Formats: sequence, C-alpha cells, structure tokens
Amino acid sequence: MSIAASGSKVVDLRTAVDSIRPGATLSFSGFGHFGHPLAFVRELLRAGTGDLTLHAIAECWPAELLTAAGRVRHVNLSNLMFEGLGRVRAICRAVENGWITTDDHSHLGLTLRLLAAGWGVPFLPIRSMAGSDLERIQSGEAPKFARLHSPFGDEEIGVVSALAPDVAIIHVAEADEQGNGIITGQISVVDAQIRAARRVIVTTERIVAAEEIVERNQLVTVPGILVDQVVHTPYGAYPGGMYGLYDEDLELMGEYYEASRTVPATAAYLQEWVFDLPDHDAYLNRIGSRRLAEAVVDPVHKLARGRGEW
Amino acid sequence: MSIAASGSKVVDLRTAVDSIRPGATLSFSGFGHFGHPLAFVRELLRAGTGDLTLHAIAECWPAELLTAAGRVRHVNLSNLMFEGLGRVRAICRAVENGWITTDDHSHLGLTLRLLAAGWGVPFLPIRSMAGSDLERIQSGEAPKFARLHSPFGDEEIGVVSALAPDVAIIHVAEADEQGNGIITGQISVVDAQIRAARRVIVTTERIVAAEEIVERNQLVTVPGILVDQVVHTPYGAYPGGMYGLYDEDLELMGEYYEASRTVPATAAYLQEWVFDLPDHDAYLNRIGSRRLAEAVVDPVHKLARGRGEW
Amino acid sequence: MRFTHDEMMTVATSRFIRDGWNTFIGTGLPMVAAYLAKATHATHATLMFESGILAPEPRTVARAVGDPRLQSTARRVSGMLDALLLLQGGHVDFGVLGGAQVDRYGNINSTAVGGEGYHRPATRLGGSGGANDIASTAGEFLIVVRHSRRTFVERVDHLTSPGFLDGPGAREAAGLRGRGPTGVVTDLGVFDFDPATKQMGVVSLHPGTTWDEVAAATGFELARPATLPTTKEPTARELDLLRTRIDPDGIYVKADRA
Amino acid sequence: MRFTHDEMMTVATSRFIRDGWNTFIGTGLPMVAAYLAKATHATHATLMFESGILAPEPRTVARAVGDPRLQSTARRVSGMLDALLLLQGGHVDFGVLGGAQVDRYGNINSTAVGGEGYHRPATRLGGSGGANDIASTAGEFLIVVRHSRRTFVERVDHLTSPGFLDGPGAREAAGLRGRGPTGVVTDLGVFDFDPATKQMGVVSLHPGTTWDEVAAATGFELARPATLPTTKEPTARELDLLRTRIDPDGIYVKADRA
Repeated sequence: MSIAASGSKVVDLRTAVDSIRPGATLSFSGFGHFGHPLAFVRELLRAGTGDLTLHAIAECWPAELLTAAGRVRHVNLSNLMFEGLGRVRAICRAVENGWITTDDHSHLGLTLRLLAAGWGVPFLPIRSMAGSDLERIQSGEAPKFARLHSPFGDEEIGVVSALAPDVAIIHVAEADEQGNGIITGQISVVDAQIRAARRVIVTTERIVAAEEIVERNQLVTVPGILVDQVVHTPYGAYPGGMYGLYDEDLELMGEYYEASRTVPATAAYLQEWVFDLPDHDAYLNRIGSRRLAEAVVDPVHKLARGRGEW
Repeated sequence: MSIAASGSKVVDLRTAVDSIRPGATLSFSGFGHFGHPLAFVRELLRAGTGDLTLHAIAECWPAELLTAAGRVRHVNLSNLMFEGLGRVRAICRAVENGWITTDDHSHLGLTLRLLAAGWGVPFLPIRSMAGSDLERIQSGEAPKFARLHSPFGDEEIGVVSALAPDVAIIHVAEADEQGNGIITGQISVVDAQIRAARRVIVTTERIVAAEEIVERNQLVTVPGILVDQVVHTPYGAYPGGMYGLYDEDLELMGEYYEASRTVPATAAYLQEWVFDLPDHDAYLNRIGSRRLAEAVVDPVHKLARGRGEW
Repeated sequence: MRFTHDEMMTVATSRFIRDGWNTFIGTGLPMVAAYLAKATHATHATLMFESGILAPEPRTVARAVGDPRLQSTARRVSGMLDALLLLQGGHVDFGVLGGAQVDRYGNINSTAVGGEGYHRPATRLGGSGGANDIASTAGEFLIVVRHSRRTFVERVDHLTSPGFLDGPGAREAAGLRGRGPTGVVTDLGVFDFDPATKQMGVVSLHPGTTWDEVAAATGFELARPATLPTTKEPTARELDLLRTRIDPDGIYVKADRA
Repeated sequence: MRFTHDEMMTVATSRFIRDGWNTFIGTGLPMVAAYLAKATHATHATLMFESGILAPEPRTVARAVGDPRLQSTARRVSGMLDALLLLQGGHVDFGVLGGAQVDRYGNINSTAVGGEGYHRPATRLGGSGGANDIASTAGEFLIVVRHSRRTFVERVDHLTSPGFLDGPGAREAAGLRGRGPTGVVTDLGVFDFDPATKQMGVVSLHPGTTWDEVAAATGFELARPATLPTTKEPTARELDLLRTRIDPDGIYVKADRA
C-alpha cells in the first residue's frame, strides 16, 4: 500500500526534498538534455543532503550537479556524458581524484538490475557484459554480475543482481494528484526506476484532473499506486527540456559546461544559479518569463521557434 | 532482418494463412471476448491446417474453435474459459477424452516463458508456480519450471524456460504497411507474444498511412521490425469485439456456446459459419451490414448503443 | 431487513477489503464486493485487474475483466504482463479467488476434477489464469466459494493455487512471498486459518445457518468452536448500495425481489 | 571531386549498411552515414536508437539520440529497456561504435584511460552506455574512430565493449551472440578482422593516404598486405546528398568549404 493512499499525494517541493535522508540511494529520470527533475535537484542541493549513492543510467545532469557540489559518495552507472557537449567534468574529476567510487555497467545491465528489484526477483539474465571489464571489475557494495548454468540446457548465461534505489525522482509532463503520470515521448528508463525504488517522488509540469488522465490512460507510464509524493514544478526540467512542452536552454547549459572546467568556476556557478536563489520560483524569476516563453515548442514539430527546421 | 523489409508487408488473408505449416506452434492475440484474430482463425480452419500446438494465455476463442475442428494436438495454457459464459467445452471435451494433451501454467508463468524467448535468454525468474501442481506436473515437450540457487544470496528461486511460438497472429486496430500496429485499450500479452514468435502476422482493422502512426507513435504496441506479414481484415475480431471500434456480438457468441454442448452441434456450427462460407467477405455478408453497424461503439463510452450505460 | 445468500456473501467479502489497499480482483461477486467496500469503509482502495486495468470507476457493473466500461474509466490501461509483474513486485495487498475445490489448508483447484487426474480428468476446468500468481505473491488473499461437500474436499484433485500447501512452514519452504489465504467466505459462513496449524476454522455462521449444515457441507473435519458467532448482517446502507447503485440488475448478486 | 576526411569516413561507413538491415546507431557521423545509406543503396534499412526511437525521418539532422526531431518523426517511441531488449532479442543486424581506444581484436575502451586504472584513471570517460550491449548482441558491428597511436593501442586500458576479446573462440566462450566487429573505418582507411586470427587487417587506404602514415598512427603491429587497395572515393551523388540534404550545416560532417 502506498503511504498516502488516503487522499491526495501532493506536497510542496521542500517537503519532498526533506524526505531524502543523507546516505540515501537515488535514481533520477531524464535522458540527454530532456526530462531531468532539475528543480528537485536544485532544491536537494539547497537542503544540503549528502553522502548519496546514485544508480545513474541516463541522468547526466542530476548526477553531475550533485557530484559538483560534493554530495555524492558512489555512483553505479552505465553512461554519463553530455550529449553534444562532452564529458561530465565534475564527475570525471571526482573519479580521477578518488573523491567518489564507481561501478560500471552496460545500459541494459544496470536497467535490468533495477527491473529485477522491481519484479521482486534476485536477478535477471542478460546476454551482454560477459567477457568485458564490466564483468571483471565489480566495485559496488554487492556483486553485480555472475554466470549461471541454465537448468534447461547445456548453457551458461550471465545474470545481473537486483538493485533498488531508496527513492526514484521522476519528472513528468502531467500527473493527477495520485501520481498517475504521463510522459510525452520516449520514457528513458522510468519504467524500471519506478518499479525498483522503495519510494517514488513525481515532479510534474502540470497537476491535472483525473478525467484528463483517464482520457489518455494508455499513455500513463507512471502508475499512481507506485507513487508516494507528487510535486508541482512547472519548468521543472529547466534548463533542460521537456519533449512536447519546451526546448532545452543550450546557452544556460553551455554556461554550466564552461564553468565545469575548473573547481572554482563550478562552485561559482552553483552559488549563482542554486544557492543564491531561495527556491524554484526565484530560479524561474531569474530566468525570466520572456526566456521561458521562447523555449516553448511548436505543438506539431516539438521544437521551439528559432531552433531550426524539424 | 524482417523478411519483407524491402517494401510493403501487406498480403491477403489466404497468403498469410498458407504460411502456417501443419504442426506449427501458434499464439494468438485476444482477451475475454475482445481482440482475437477470428477472421484469420476461420480462414485457417478452411485451409485445413492441423496438428497444431498452441501457447494459449488468453486466446479462448481461437483455441476453442481450432480444437473444436480437431486441428490441435497440444496446448500450453494458463487459462481458457469464456468469461460470462463458462467453459470452453470443445477444449474441455478434448482433454477429458484424451484427444489433446495440455501443460498448465499460471498466467505470469506462461507469459514469462514467451518473454524469455523474446529477450533471447533461456529462462526468467518467477515468484509463483512453486509448491503447486503447476510446478509438479510437467507435461510439455520440454520442462517449463525449475528451481535455481541465486548466486547473489542464500535463496532459491523458481525459473520458467523460454518458449517460442513459430508464429504469433495479432489483431490490431490500425497498422501501417510495415506492420507498426496500434492496439486501443489493454494489450493483453501481445508485447510478449510478438517478441517471442519466430514470425509475426498482423491482421488489422485498418491499414493507415505512416503519418497516422507517427502522430501517435507512443501508442504503437507492435513495432514493425518484428512483423512479417500485414493483412487487412475489417471486423477481423468479429463476433468478438475491438475496444473503441465495435462491441462483441453476444448473440452470435452465445450461439456457438450453445452448440458446443455436443460434438454434432459444434460441427454443424462450424459448417454453417466457417466451412460453408468461402472467405471473410462472405462471412461479413452473412452477418449483414445492419448488424455490423449496430455493433459500432460510441467513441466516448466505447460501448455500442443498446448495450446499456457505460 | 431481508437479504439473500448472494448479498450476505458480497457484504462479508467487502469487509475483508481495507482502506488504501491495492486489491486485485476478477469480475463477478468479488468485483461487486470491492465496489461496495469503496462505497463504504474503503474509499481509497484501488482496484486492479489482471488485464492491466488500474482504478476503473464504471457507472454500471462490468461483465468481464477486459470490459470496455473498465477500460474507458480507468486511470491506467496496460497489459497482463505489467499487471502481474506489479503483483509479483509486491504492490498488491489483497486478492480474491474462487475455485472448484478447496481443502482445509486453503489450497485451490481450478484446473481438473476427478477421472484419472490431470491428464484425463472427468471435468476439465479453465486453469489457473492469474489465480496461482495471486495466491503466491499477493499480500494476502480471500477465498470466496459456495459451500458444498463437492467444493470443500479433503484433498484437492489438482493443487492449482497454493494455500498453506501441507501446513505450517510449507509456503516459506516453497519461497512464496504472500502471507497466503486469510479467510474464506461462503454462502454459509466466514472462515479463517489457524495461525499455528494453518487449518481452516470457523469465524462466524451467516444468520439462519446451523453448525450441522456447515459440517454436512464440508468434506473435511472442521473443528466446532465453543461459541458460534453470527456474521454481522448486511446493513440497510450496504443493501441499498448493492441494489440501487452497484448491481441494480442483479447481474452478479441476486437480490430477493419477491 | 574534392572531399574531406569526414566525408570519406561517412561514405565508407554508409557502405557497411545493407539494405533491409535494422541498424542501431547513436548521433554524430554514424547517424549521418545511416541516412546517407538510406538515401542511396539501403533504402529499406531501419534506424533504431537506444532511447527507444524507431525509424525516424527528421527533415534536418538530429543533435542527440533523444532529439525532438527524432521523436516527432518516428514510427514508434518507447524507452531504453524496450530498445535494448529488442537488441538482445536478436532484432538488430548492425551497430556502429566509437571509442577512446581500440585494440587489434576490436575491443573498445570508452570508460577510463591511463592513471592507476579503473579506480583512479588519468581520464575518466562516459562509460559503456549501450555500447557493450551492441558489441555483445548485435548481429555485427562497425568501429568508427579517428586514427592515432593514442587510439589504436596494443591493449585497451579498460575493455568496455567486446571485440574478439583475446582471439579466436573467445566470444563464443563468453557466450556472446553477435558475430563481433566486422570492420573499422578511420580517417586513414578501412580495416577488417582476419577470420582465422581475429586480428585487424587492412582493407583499403583512403585516397592520398600512405602505408607509412597508417603504420605510424597504429600502436600495434598491422600486417602490410601485398597489395594496398584504395578506398573507393565518395561519388558526386553521395557528396551532394551529404552537403545539400543530410548535413548541410556540417554539424557532424565537415565539408571543405574553402
């Protein structure tokens, strides 16, 4: 039973962030420059919650910002980079200097680990990772990969172990107050994340009436029964984009990317864009309504005007 | 590579049916009284193809009609009954008389067997079937269930073996000529079936332009790359229904259900409604356009007029 | 107030459903009971169907687990694999199961009865469907059947869905995660399972039912408790909801309209 | 006709893509090559992205594998789990991979270079992503990298994605289902792997490239074949398609605009 089944699950951003304990293991939605719950991440940075472990498949921006602020201890990852820009420098620097530890997987391997946890089984079989250093180097808290003899034939097969984050934080386009959430476009690995996590926090661009969800009930990627808290965070993925709603702000993302070349510049960026702003409203005020409006996409081509042909 | 990647995969119903060899293992879409590819089944009955093995999770109508005509040798099943009516009498009679053999699973067990085949792995773990006669009685060609010791902890876990049908026959609401198919409403176990099968035949109410598929590309349950043949079969699930398009014809379904009480009456029903009609067009002519029109559902409530409140 | 066996069974079933629970049900009497529970003490119970339908709120009673009424009013529609993996993943608190045979340990047969056994039964039935999955992995489940010696048997001909198997510790040994059956509702009474022996015992007899009737309709020995409580009657509100709102046409729950 | 290194690499890559193949790609030069193949000899190749995007037909070149242009023009949009399980299920004929280091067996490092190894490298990179999955389970794959001694190394510092591992039989022993790497395209030439030894060999050098240049830019011994064919130049049509239709702004493929 979901803890808030007795009514609306809607809470404010600070309440949701305060439910994250120091030392927690987290997993975030997002892929490329889209769909990361960055309003949540900034509030989590302000809260000061540290000693985190991340199960990071495609959440480059949350992982980078949390690592840049020194809040991360260990990352189980499959790929972290900024598409079209380059390396996630704060994470790379932290690894190169031994500030954080990592355990590497293939995308399928780490996703299946989450799925195994979500399905309530100790492992799932996999046809990749075998023979590579992803098999040989096991540096997580628990073993990630083993080989089994199939009971159904003379065959050896790899299996990856179940891995459950304490909390999955998922940003969606629309959700009702029970957390039934719609993601427009590709869902990245949200399906595995929400099933694996012990708790699920949904941040959403819009909270909509149940009827709006019912009308498009085949598009509900996040079943409300898995959700513990729902937070209304308009432009919650900014400066990243939300497919179908607004485009990523390449200029602002580039500003972080440039700052990330050095530790002091990174710290200055975080000071300016996170710590000096009291909350998400202040962040959006700072961006300004004109810039937010310019990011809004054409409903057919899903690109903002001025972003070229589709 | 799908065999028809060089262009349209559209063929006529007879061509698709003729691609099914005697002795084949088949799996059909459908759930309750909805979504079964019954136009295909009737044409398969006319073709005389026999000695079939079925992997039957929810396809009560295809399984019953094929068994009633003596075309089935073995059924791997999880549940076969007519919701709201009662037993699938031809199948029950065939089992009680030893005319066919069966191997029973739970719904999850049989679905995961198909999924294992689709994922290219020899087994998938499962938390049910253990301790029951579904574990103890193994009467398929190959073992279905075993227990494994997890390499990640002191735990025993059940696993079900991969099971691949030769052909999955899936009825959809809309598909493009490459077989990218949209099912409106619940998808039953189509996701597992199409991934497991060596070949996939899609029968569809409408063949639509690619643009119509692209517009709703998040609703495409059947990826065209898995599909080998596409067949246009309007009212292809009749006398069953298609969610969002037409309701089931309870009178005609009831007519079969009554006939199924005895072997001669069953044979007479098949003669009248299948063998005496040369093809699907003749079948629809016999039903008559008035009756077909009456089955069309209200676009909002998804029920035909005269079927009561929603 | 007069009420029928169906109504008593429905009301008794609904009382097993707790507020906030994710409840996995099929159609028929259990579905009516679940909507009754939602209309009374379990407002925030969520209904789930094996077809992948989540939290439907149809205006009239559905005829099937894939009924258009359920799909068009659900918060989410997916498929069977999704529904059963949510179940296995531990997200279902409660399920309701029927069956052709039940034994003293709450094991259920819905596959094959009599004859030479599984391969050549006298009567072949529908098979497990999702029942074994619910019995194995739901938090707990309730058995709802009509009471007769044919149904309440010493040993089920086919153990389709696990109750407590052959007694204490057996579910754990098989690795089953759910707590197993916690009750049985029949047209004669309400039953439960002894925490120590895992054998069926009497909770209450429905109004008007005698111990002798129950004993005669049960094919295994049922201990007679010192006192025999009577099942709490359906309230006027419960009957009114059933008769006027939830199943007014008596599709699943027959009301005495004489 | 003049052309750039980028253009030669793109055209050489596109020629590896066969008609009808399901091709799993990322963005960048390989995506441009795939669209070139579809516009020339492989009309019915289907493009798949790890983000779950199937058969997109964007009007302009996409910047990322989750680019809105790809999503809004795709025949199907799902997610990563779906895409990678279709890959593992055997539905992908061909993939294209890059990397920071490649060895003679086609093993690829995209994780960590130098320093004290994996736990404390001199340079941490992005990691496998779907690359290991493609290398392990796609029908076959092509390696596309720039040619230098830093890239073509005797032994990769981290074996992220399996080529032929340590030689003949090793993929089979590890249970890998894909056939492995079948070619390498660099800015200097086209290479393949010897069927017997599984070691990299020369297929052709790009126009204007000498053997000495290749040997100097390769950190392991590459056998000099008796004859040194020249890679077939890009045709006027291929260059025209690249420059005017597929990547007119030179986002991924630099044309010499001097």
